[in-house]
Amino acid sequence: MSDTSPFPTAPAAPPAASPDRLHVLARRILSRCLGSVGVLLAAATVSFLAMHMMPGDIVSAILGGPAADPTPQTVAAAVREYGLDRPLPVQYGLYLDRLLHGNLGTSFSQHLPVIAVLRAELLPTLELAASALVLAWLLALASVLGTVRRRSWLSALGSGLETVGAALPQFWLGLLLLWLFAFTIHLLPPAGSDSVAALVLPTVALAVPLGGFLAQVTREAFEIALDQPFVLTARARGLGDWSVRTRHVLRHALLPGISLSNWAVGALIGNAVVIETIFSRKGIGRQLVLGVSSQDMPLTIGIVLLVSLTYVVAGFLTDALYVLVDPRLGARR
Amino acid sequence: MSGKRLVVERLCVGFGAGAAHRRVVRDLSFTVEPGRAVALVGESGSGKSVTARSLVGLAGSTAAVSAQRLSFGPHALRALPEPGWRSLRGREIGFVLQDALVSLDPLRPVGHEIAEALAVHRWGTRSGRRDRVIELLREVGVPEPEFRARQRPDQLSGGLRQRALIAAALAMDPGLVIADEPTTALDATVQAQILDLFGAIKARGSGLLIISHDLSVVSRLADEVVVMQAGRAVEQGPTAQVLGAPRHPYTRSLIEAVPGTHPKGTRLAGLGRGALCPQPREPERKPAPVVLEAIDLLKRYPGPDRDERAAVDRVSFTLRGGQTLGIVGESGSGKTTAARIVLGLVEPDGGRVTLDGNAWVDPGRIVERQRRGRRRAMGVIYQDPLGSFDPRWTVGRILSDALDAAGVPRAGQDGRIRLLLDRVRLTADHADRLPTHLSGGQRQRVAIARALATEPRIIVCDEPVSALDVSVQAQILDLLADLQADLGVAYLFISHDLGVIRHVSDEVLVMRHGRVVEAGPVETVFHAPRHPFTRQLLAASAAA
Amino acid sequence: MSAGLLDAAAGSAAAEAGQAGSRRPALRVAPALAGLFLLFLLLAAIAPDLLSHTDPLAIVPRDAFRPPGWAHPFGTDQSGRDIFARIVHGTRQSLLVGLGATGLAMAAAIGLGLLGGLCGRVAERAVGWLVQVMFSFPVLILALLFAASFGNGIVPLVAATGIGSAPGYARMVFGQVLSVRDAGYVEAARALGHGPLRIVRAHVLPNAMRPLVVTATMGVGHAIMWASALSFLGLGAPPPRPEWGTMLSMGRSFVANAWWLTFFPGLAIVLTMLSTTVLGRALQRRLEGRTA
Amino acid sequence: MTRVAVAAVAGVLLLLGGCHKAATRQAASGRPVRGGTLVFAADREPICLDPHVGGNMPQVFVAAQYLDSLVSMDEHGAIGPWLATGWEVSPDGLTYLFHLRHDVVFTDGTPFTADAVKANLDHMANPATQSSTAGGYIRQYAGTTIVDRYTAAVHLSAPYAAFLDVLAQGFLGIESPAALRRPRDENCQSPVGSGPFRIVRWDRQNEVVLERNPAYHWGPPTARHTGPAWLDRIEWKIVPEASVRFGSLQAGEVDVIDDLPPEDETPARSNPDLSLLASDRPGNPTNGTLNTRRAPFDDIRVREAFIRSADIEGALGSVFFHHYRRAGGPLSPTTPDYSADFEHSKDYDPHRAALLLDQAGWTGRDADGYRTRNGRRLVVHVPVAATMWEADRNLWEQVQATERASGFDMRLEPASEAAVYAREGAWNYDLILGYWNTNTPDVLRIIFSSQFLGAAGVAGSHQNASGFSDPAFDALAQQALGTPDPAQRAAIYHRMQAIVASQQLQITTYPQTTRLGIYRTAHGVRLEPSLRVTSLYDAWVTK
Repeated sequence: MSDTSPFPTAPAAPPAASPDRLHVLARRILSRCLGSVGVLLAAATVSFLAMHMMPGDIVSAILGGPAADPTPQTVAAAVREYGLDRPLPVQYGLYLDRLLHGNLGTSFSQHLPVIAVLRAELLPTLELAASALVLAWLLALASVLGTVRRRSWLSALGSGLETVGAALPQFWLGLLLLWLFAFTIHLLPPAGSDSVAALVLPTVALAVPLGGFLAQVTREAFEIALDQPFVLTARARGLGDWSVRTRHVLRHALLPGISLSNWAVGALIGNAVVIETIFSRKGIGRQLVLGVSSQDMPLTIGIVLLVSLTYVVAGFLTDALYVLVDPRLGARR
Repeated sequence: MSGKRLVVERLCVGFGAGAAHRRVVRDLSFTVEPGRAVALVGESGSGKSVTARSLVGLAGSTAAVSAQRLSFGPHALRALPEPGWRSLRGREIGFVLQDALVSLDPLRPVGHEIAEALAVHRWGTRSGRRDRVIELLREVGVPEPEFRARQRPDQLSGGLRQRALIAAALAMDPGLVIADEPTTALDATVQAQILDLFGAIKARGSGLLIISHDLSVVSRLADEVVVMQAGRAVEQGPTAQVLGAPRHPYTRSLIEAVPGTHPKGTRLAGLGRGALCPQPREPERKPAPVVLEAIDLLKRYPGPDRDERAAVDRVSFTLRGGQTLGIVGESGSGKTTAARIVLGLVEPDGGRVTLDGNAWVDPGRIVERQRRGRRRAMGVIYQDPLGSFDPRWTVGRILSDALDAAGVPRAGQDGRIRLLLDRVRLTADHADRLPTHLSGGQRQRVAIARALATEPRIIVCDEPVSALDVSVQAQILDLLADLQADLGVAYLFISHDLGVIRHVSDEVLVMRHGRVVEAGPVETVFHAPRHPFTRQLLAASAAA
Repeated sequence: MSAGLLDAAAGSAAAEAGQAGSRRPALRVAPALAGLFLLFLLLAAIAPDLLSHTDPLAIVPRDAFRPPGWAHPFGTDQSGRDIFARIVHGTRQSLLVGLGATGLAMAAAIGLGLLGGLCGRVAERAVGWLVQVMFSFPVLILALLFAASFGNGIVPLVAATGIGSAPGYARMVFGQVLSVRDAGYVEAARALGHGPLRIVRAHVLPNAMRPLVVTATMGVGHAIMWASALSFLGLGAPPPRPEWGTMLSMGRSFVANAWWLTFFPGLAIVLTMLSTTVLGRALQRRLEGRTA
Repeated sequence: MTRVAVAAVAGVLLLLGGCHKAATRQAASGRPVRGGTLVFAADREPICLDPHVGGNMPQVFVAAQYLDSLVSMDEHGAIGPWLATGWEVSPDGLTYLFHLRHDVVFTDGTPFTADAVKANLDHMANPATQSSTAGGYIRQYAGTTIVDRYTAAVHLSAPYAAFLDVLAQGFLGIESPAALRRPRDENCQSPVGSGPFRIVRWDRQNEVVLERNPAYHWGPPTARHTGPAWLDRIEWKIVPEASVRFGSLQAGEVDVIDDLPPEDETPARSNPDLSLLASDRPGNPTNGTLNTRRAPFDDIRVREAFIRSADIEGALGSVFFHHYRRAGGPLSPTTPDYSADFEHSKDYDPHRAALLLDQAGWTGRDADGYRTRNGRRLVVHVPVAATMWEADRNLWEQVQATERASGFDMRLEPASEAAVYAREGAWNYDLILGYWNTNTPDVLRIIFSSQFLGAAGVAGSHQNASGFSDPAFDALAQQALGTPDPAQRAAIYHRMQAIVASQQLQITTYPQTTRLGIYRTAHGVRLEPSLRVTSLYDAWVTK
């Protein structure tokens, strides 16, 4: 325990805008970028280590499994190319060096540059994640706006549904949806990566649990905001209940959900792993499972890096959105 | 201004149903004439805020409001449906709450909030409303209204945002303004300005219903006072009459509890003890030894623009044994930081503090480990006692923890705890309670007991009574005075309230922007202030 | 979803839900039901034979794909094994995974949180950064990487799930330690002259842990779900051991013709998640009720 | 290759049944229609579209649509012309002289000549290609001399009677020599052949798109029509989830699915919109191979006990709903020179298993009911890839249960594919699961002769997973390759099957099988006879 508290009761800041505001902003962006580089570095490191800890043999993985029956010369060449005979720290250095030069390498299992694989696979996953995020928010908003502090049974119903929704595992929900909509009533196609109709079921499977979760958080914040004095003031001004909810309270209630959306994007992409598998959809999630199971190191690391990058970008967007909704932060931080 | 009259006859408000029904307002009647001000005065829980909310139909869906008559001008308010209320609110009745930081939507510019009050009632066009917002802000005395309208409440000073809040309430030129504690969170000087503004509103012909726990606010503005206790009006009548010749004992106790008018050594909470001032103390003549000395304290914090601001700027003072040194100043004046330096909780950037003539705080020379053993000589009481208690601990555990620090063996602690509780007028069974289950006054007593546990010679009191109702405040101040008399403990007493400072202090330090602007014996400072800021403070507090 | 889930939900809830007004008294039944279900699970974990006399491993090919009925309340799977018996016997494993992973995650989180909160500015910065970085990994991906590198089996599954969910807890503990560190009662204790060790022991640790109890309760359910997701991807327990996630995964090819193969194991997971969530919330309400 | 009668066992009957069913519907829908797109859903994605590289079944599935072979094989195993109009084999069996068609052009415009033959065989034999299947089949390849533009002489280092058979397989399809000169990975993405379709696009994990080759008029004699393919286009979708694949078929989202899940076979048969086309593939059936190099399976009695403890029939009944036939011998019934004599040599017999285990000294029983010897439990380690087919996993779980009854602690140990490969390379297993599809009994040499014990690479990959090494067996295998007379050769292969069966090296389960589900919109889908691979050359759609 340090003897001086690092967070003293700071004197009140002068309200006027400071001329150094731009400076501060620039510094903030810079530190943010450095942090992002850190995130990517850590992602690379973790996946590098994980891949090296895997029980399989990397050389045989590089050369396409035991069926490849490689000659000793081929093996030696691969060992040299990837520096596999060097000590691990040296390998790590070589690997970082390649990364820094933008070289993600060639996928062992796909016989394609990793970049090309990622380029082809990212879009379907993003499409799925984005549509699920939007749907999740719609569900959450509908539930919160419609049921918070309404009639007690309605409110209980809303919060109950949210709790149940948040407790549904995506893979199970996905299977149930498949069974019901694709196999039993044949309403929607069970698979595919191209059509909009094929996007519906996976989107719902991802969105319902996330929506339930976002709704819980938003509901909490909504209830707190409803008890704030400004709500009373607004109503005393003559505003109706609906207007107060949508114009004032909602904006406050959105904040925790928005700050979680960053994490939600990551979670969606993570969960796409199972959903893409169930629905036989193209995407980086399924590719990741394949990459891990065939110990395709460049591909796996490439995907993990890409996911981290998505997370970082989503972080920037979330922050921007947050400041848009809560301008106090833009001025204060 | 249309002359409309608010009539309230036998208002009752209750919450909950069946056996759980609680009545919080009973048989309350009063009338607010246009151009006149009525004040509802009472301590927390007396039902005054609920009354105010009932008058705009916002007591909440669980509230049961009934009255023999409830009308505003031609409008019958009893059983008014929600759309009726909505057209009334804002247009006919303006409503002002305390603390504009949270009473205005913190995420929106104040201009939008004011404009919304107009838009709700379909006033004018968009650009017309924009002009009206500027005009309103100017009317309530906001400088540079075009610029301020674009700022959010957190970007405005306390006074300005309270003005903006009032501007929003006045937007539709309502015949009645209800103000619930409109000046409570403000510094004295700002408080005076806001009260002037309400005076102006009244003068324009609007009726004014002021809700306050503060008698001084009332005496300044109200034509009529309703004193509430536990949901009932115990006394009501013209202001001069109620304040000048209170008939009900509760009213009297409220008036007596105000510390500013009583010199040190008089009791404030005289009820139940017979006399008002039973034991005026002999002022001590012989100078007591200096127990604490602060020399040239300096503390800087980085401001938002990386420039350092001095929160405490070359502050020096001495505290003598058994005496009280009061530090007074508005928020942000550096008085709390000074106290934390003295407590050895914040390392200063310069200066030093001696305790009983030995170095106590001296950056670079004294480290916390050297202080730790001597800490029992100095106790502390905070404004928010609850925050200073571990939420899991009972009162007994809290006190035993302090006794541990004082080196009292576990075996003897139970008796000491009972003694301490007795000292602060709590009973032994309080030891098993959690602080969350105690009232504000009781909590502060526990805090005092904890401070006393180590038998300190000095107690630093940081705004110890600011969060308390006036009658409770009186009891705590009396308790502190008794303890000083009995134990000879010295207080470093920090407050923004001049009345309190005047009542408790022997010596006074007036601080502003981190500096001491005036120091001296309490009567000298209060009777012959030399610094203009001190005069300004005194004027504001007298005006209020 | 979401380990971040717990951290976020409980974190924000614990932090922000101070004065939320009227709570739903109607849901009081829910915690009771949740508790009952968890007791049932506990019984199933300790003495599965009390609940089901059928051998979960007994293969009866001619009884394959029997729909739910009297003889088999949850039906039978492709090998004629009783699904109810398999779920009951799988409980111990699933609970162990949930508890083990949560315990592991908490241990890691507490270590990090204390290190960052109490060991000076450099440690604070470093831990803050580390937690942020770890948090930026989707749980499932982190767990997937670790599960793959540890190999298959129960211990790797616990380790992977634990490591996957640790960042959420770490973020929470860290924040909590920081806030407790600056709490009034810590300062009061310092002003009394108590030493740093005593303050950590008496105040910082217990108070930082308090919201964690709630989160951990909910976390057990989440860990079970994560572990089943890993099992679902084929990184779970080796057959023929009954395990909910594996059962779900194995049943999925039959979903069109024999829904009960996937429905019931999934239901067990959902009910467990729900129960821990509801119970955690109830616990949270009680804890808050005491402080607020 | 006179095993006509043998080759026409149940698998082909099934095929005919399927054809018959399809035929009735063809009659209803009339004559083939030109144009349209056929959507095909496959269960697995090829690693590389060029079947020379590596060599896994999905590669040859796609290859059959865009590649032609030098020779063709008919349903009875008889070799016929294709890109080669004729051939002569030298008396010592070491040189094959191929006379080529003059009119064939690859879809990139390169003409098909003797150069192409040389380039392709060289490519397959080149270790850099990492061609384990095609390369493995032609280890005897010594080189090609170009006699003239349309005549190539292929030289072998040793007699290889199965040479023409394997040449008929899609794995050894002929690609454009110009395309082959590109880097391996580029050729993987967009290989070029002379077949009825050409590859337009490969969208990984999603689909391979093929379009008709309008110039095509050199179809094999096994085809039902001549000239270009009827279809304009094939969308070859990758749909790994079995339930989703079948669901899509039922909904008519796709026209044909590969690998119809066994559990959906009954619904498929009763659905008037669907028809089934199934045929067993030749080669070594789906199996678990016992590692004879370490305990407990270094003891033949324990091996036999283990094999006889596996109730394969029962498992096939419940997991595969009796739709899949049992394969009890080392060869699938559709393999040339297959002998039915060994079908029941290792049937389920727990009593005999118990006897054998007692003899082998595994007499103890521990608390869990497993057998022990000298205090050690009878454990069988089985590495299982996490990506294993569900039905197979179910099958082995059932085997696990019956093994448990006999006292074997059979442990299915799931791991990533890479980890399984690594264990395989290190001989770190007691039972390894696999199969081998090929159209020649020479497969016995590949999986049981000491020639293929491998240890070439670091991973020590070896096709002979049992570790069985018997000079007499090796000699027989060599002798068979040098025996041009079919009857003599059949006799040798019979002896080889007998040795393998008696040595208790494998639990064989069911023959690998091609099972297509066909929606009513698709017609004329055919299985190419050499490996029973789907051919869409004759297919058309009515939509």
